[in-house]
Amino acid sequence: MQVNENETFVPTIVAFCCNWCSYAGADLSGTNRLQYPSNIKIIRVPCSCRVNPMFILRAFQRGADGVILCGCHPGDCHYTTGNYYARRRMTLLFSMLDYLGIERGRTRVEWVSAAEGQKFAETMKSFAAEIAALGPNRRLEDLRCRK
Amino acid sequence: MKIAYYPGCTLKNRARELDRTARESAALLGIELEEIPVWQCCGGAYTSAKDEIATKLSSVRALAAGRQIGDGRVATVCSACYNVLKQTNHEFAVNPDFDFKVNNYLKGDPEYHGEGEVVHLLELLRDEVGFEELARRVTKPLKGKRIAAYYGCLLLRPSSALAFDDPENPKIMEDFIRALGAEPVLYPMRNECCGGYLTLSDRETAKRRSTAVKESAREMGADFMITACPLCLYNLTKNTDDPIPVRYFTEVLADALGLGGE
Amino acid sequence: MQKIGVFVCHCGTNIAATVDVKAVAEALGREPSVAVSTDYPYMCSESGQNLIKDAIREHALDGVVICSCSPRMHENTFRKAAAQAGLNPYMVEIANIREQCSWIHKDKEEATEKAIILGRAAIAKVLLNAPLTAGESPVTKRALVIGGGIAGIQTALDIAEAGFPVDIVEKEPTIGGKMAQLDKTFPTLDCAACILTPKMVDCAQNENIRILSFSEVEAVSGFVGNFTVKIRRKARYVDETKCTGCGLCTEKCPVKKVPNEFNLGMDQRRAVYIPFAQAVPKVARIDPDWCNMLKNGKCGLCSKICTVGAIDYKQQDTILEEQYGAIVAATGYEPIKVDRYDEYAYTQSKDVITSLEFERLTNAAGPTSGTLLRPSDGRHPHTIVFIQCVGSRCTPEKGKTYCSKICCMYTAKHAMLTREKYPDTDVYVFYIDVRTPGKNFDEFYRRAAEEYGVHYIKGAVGKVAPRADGTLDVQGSDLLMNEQLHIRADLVVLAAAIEPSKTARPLATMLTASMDTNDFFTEAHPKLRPVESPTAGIFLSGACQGPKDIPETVSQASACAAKVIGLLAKDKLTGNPCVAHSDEWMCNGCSNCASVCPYGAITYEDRDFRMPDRTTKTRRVAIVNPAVCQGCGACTVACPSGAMDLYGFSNSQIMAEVDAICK
Amino acid sequence: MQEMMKKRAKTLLADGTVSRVIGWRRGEFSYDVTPAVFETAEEIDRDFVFDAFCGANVSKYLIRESAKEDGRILAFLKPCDAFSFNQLLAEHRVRRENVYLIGIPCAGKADIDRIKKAGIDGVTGIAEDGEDFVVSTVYGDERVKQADVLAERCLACKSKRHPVYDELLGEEGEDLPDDVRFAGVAKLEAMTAEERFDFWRSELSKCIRCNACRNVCPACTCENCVFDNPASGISQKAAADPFEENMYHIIRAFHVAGRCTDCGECSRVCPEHIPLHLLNRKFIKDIDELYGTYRAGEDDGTKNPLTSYTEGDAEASVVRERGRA
Amino acid sequence: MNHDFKDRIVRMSGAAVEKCMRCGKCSATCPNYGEMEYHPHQFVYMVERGEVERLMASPSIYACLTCFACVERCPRGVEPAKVIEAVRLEVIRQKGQNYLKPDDIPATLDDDLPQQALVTALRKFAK
Repeated sequence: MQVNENETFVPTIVAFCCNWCSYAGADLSGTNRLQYPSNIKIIRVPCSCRVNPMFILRAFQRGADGVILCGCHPGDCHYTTGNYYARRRMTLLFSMLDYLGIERGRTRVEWVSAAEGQKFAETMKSFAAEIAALGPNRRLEDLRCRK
Repeated sequence: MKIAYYPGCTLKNRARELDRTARESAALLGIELEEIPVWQCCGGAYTSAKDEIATKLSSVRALAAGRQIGDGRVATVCSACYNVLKQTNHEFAVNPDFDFKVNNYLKGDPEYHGEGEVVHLLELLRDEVGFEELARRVTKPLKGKRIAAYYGCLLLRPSSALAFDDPENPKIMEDFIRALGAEPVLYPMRNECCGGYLTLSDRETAKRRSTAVKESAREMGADFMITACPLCLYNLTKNTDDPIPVRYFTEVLADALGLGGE
Repeated sequence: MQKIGVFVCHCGTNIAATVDVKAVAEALGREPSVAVSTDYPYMCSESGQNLIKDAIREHALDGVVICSCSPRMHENTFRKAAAQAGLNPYMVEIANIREQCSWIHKDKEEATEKAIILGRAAIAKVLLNAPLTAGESPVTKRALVIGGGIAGIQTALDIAEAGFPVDIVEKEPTIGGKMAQLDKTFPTLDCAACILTPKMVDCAQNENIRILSFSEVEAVSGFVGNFTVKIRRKARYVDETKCTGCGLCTEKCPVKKVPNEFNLGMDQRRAVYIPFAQAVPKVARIDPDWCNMLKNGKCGLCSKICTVGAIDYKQQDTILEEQYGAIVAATGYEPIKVDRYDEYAYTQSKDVITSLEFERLTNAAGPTSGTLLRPSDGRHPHTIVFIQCVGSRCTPEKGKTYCSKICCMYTAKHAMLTREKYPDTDVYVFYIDVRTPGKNFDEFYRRAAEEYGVHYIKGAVGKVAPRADGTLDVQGSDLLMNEQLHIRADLVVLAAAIEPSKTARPLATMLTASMDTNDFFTEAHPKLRPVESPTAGIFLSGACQGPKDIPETVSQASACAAKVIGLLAKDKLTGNPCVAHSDEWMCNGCSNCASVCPYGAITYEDRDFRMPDRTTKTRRVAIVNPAVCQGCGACTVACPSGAMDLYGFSNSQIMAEVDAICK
Repeated sequence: MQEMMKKRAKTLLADGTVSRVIGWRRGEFSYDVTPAVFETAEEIDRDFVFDAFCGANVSKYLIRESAKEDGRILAFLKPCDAFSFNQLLAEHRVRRENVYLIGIPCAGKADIDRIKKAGIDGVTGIAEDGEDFVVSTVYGDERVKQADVLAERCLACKSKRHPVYDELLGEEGEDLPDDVRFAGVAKLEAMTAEERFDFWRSELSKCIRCNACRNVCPACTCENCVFDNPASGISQKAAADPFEENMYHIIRAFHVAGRCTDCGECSRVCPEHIPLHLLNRKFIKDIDELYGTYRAGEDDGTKNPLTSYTEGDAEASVVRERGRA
Repeated sequence: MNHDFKDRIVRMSGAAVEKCMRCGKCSATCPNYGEMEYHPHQFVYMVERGEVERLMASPSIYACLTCFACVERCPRGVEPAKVIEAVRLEVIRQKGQNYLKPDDIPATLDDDLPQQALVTALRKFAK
């Protein structure tokens, strides 16, 4: 995400949403016309456990400023156990990123059910705000991919 | 076998009989109760409060000292000592914070981390001697005697820490009684409190409690009762009007083994 | 160079009002490999769909991107349309520019920009889409019901009625389960036998139902529509095909002192016996633990008197192997052992009994022929105390953490019936809460209290003390009076918690069906798929899924049957083609993928590989069964080499979306 | 020890128990010792070495060797090699029946760079002598404290025990406390994000993508690495900027997380001396803290933490909270 | 209601008052129920509600025999006896609040009273 001093910084944010809960939750916040920033783009995956750490790193590499993963609440996974694995994987990955000195705020996992349109919008707002406050992600972005 | 022995304050004076008969019968059965050289009173009651550390140190020291003798286990006869020592030892297993604080207090003394084990003489009789063997060693069987075992609270509860026997339907004393050739009397109040230390502050209440216990035993037709606890013995004898005799299990044991004269 | 078509929907003004659809179509039209890009008021309308179809044909499109509402809305609509135009339906991608764009943004410029990016992402993805065809597998049109209680019976009957063959496997010598042991049933108080035994007979007579009693499931393999099951038919030493159930042997058998499990050991049966009068199949069984002939070869009386020569002391277990399309778990429940709550003195007094024992004591076919008598002295009890929640609602250390659900109601029933038959009896019920959700349930409970004068006491019992005079001193608390009371009772009845049958856990392992910490089967979705296991082809009936009363069990059993019928009615199963697949050249056979697969869809094979140097190398590689895989993708991340990938959501596709968004 | 091993190896060759032996052979210098396969007693007499320079983990070679059809191969495993071997076994990467394992004790291996730093040059050999190493050089023998020249991974050794073997030479050792082992990680954790970032940037930007770490790692045993997999979407050639390396090393560490036995080979072979083990150990430390102690290659029934879970697992936010605390 | 007290009691006793499901089994169990103004289940409930002072003022805290029957039988693992003990300690730890003072003792003594009784009572009723 390009920043010139004169214009305010608008972060690029990727949200991975599981098809059964969170993506539906996102749809619901749409149906209820609940606003959240347009710089959040949702990628639909079957389950939070489909999200490979590679995807998250790739997003940062390509210039994302924040990545959030949303899935069914633990215990409610459409595939019964997917989000449990996702939770462990992401916890360890995030911890590693933190260990490498990448700001903690740039990654997040949230459980959003198909009924929680409100929560989805709120989550997205707060996440976007947090990333905006952190400023552009220079630490992980891949300089080659600058346009 | 030799095993560390923690007599406790009461057995050193008011309950000398309990102490003597315990040592003698144990010795006869091949268990040498070697008294821990230096020990202080266990306090008689275990304070369950998490921030009570100092009150448990005497028990910890005793347990630590016990490591030097025999296989490191500490044997007791008095229910109260058993209860306090074992609960203290259990706290190490479930509460690291306790372990940490205790060893801070212990600075100077050797560290202790709950590696010891507390056993009651009854357990030794059951597991080391074996009740069958005990039965064989009995020279004066208590034929036809109907004996009511009184457990009280201290031997059984909290079972999570003591794991002495089924807290609601214990058997060890009844098996012990059978081994001595007598007939155990089951009565509902055998695991209910005798009034305990309340006897000091509120003698009347304690009396009601111990009376209830004895009536229950009487109702089920007990000739006499046995206990392992000096305080229970006191309450059941000195603080009731009920005449049924109450004796220490070790006295009965000594008799059955032909010790303690005629 | 692939040719992609882009179709931007206005959705009336729903999208068009905040997204400049023309601009979007235009911008996306400039994307490489986009052959046609256009917009239309309602893409989902027939004319809209025709527009897409025509474009596909006209431009010979390889892929289609539709910028419209959520794929959860119309993905299938557009896939069908594409298919009709001869394009593989899985070459369609949806960019969600309504729910996730136009509806949540006000600024048109902003929304338009986002819509374009979402479109780009969809294009990037569709370019990597592969045409998919849903795999098909045949369906064996036979169902297996494991457990012959009321749940299994009902499920089996419904499936059979629909015309499909069903096997019931029951580990006991007869079907009927717990309900057969009950006396009356709440809230209507009709007798259990009267309503159950006809159903049992129906099972026996229905030509579509085969009852495999005294049998157990030994092994299960295969997958939805194609299970192979090994069933052990345990030796009953009586030839089922010959025995007429005349019962002569059971009268003559000299071994009379066998505890009768049907009456929970409260009376005796013979070594050769028929569990109860209405048993189905009505066939005797010889108990090898007691039969003198089987133990030491002395006796043989029953074989002498059996007129049809059904007795067979040499009988051995046999293994039956069968094919099934669907499997129903209906393993039911057991009451817990109450020994560990001995403050209630269950092990100390014969007059402290469980509710199920009480059922037998009041049952005409029970040990007392239905007159309520104390087990200890056979006298009439005049004061009865019922204790609720024994072992239910505890911490895990102390017992079951759940509410057993049926106790409140059957206790009300017991109390009511007692008062009705023996008005001179005082009945007390110690309760923590009285839980009576269910049709006519609370009314029923109120009747017990109001019309039958049952004393309900809010509080628990702390101790039951057997007294010398044979009475029981019940020490309890009355929380509303805030006092501790003692009741001299003649009989104490414990409402023991119920737990899943011990046979359920090993069965679940065989079925790869998941279970909760209490060993109840877990359902595919707690609200929306309550009678299916997450494992395709495995269905749940009755209390094996959670505590249930009879009405609930029966309705769930029928619901379960409906699901089974729905499956068996199909000739072929078309799977979801978006499943995992393993590149065997990349795979290491390390088993990480299998260990995260919730469906056991991944197996391993040794494969020979021709190496460049002309040698062959044998390697263990993962094989995904597309019929079993549900496409969650857990395995794809567990796989270090990236050999495991997911059709429809492949690594490269998602990466492409990421790139398009982050550009 | 070396002689005992040779003797045993030759007997087992002679009686046909094994057809090959994998051990170590000297390279150009006494200290560049590499794993090698010996087929005859002669070869063994001539080339088989075992000394403080034999740090290389032979377990990975057994994937290829145990797949061969010509009889069993004898392998001498140090404790850390044994853990790696066990992990490979769990992942069906080695054929147990084709390997005969002899567990050998390990007092720790010498790090030639530290020896050189200690001012010792022209090294021609090394021998253990109590607390010391006697390093023979062209200028004569030098005596150094082992502690001063041991490899980092050996100073932080996790266990002297062999979780798997057919027979043991010498004394079986036991597990060692973890505190030393995680000190390095803890030190980094204690730094500020800025400091950590600078540390890793400077370290990882040294990476030349020679793939030595990947090739030596006994957990990195993929037939084809994901980075060479065109379908993975991240297959890469040599990188043009630092992030590729971050990506590569993070993913590599993640892929071996829960499988890494912490043998430290990655750091040993890195020509740029990047402390790669600090990445793996971070994962091990986190796993131990969050999901209970787990030792890859232990084979005590505990499940790989990344292919198992509990319902009560910590949420990912724990990372941030932990940071705040 | 006073939360410092409540928190302190909960911390001190380590008992999980919030786990109580109000079954009253503790009070059904208590052998000394009759001698109490507030009964075990009330102790738990009042501490949960933060009504600790009222308990501290009540003689009931000296009526508990610490026989642990309630702890043993509570289906929710609440441990009422430990709650009561904590409240009692809260009181006697305050200055001059020893319930049993060494001077009171001689009166109660008789030749057979075991030392055990003294030390226990002192430990329970005095700091």
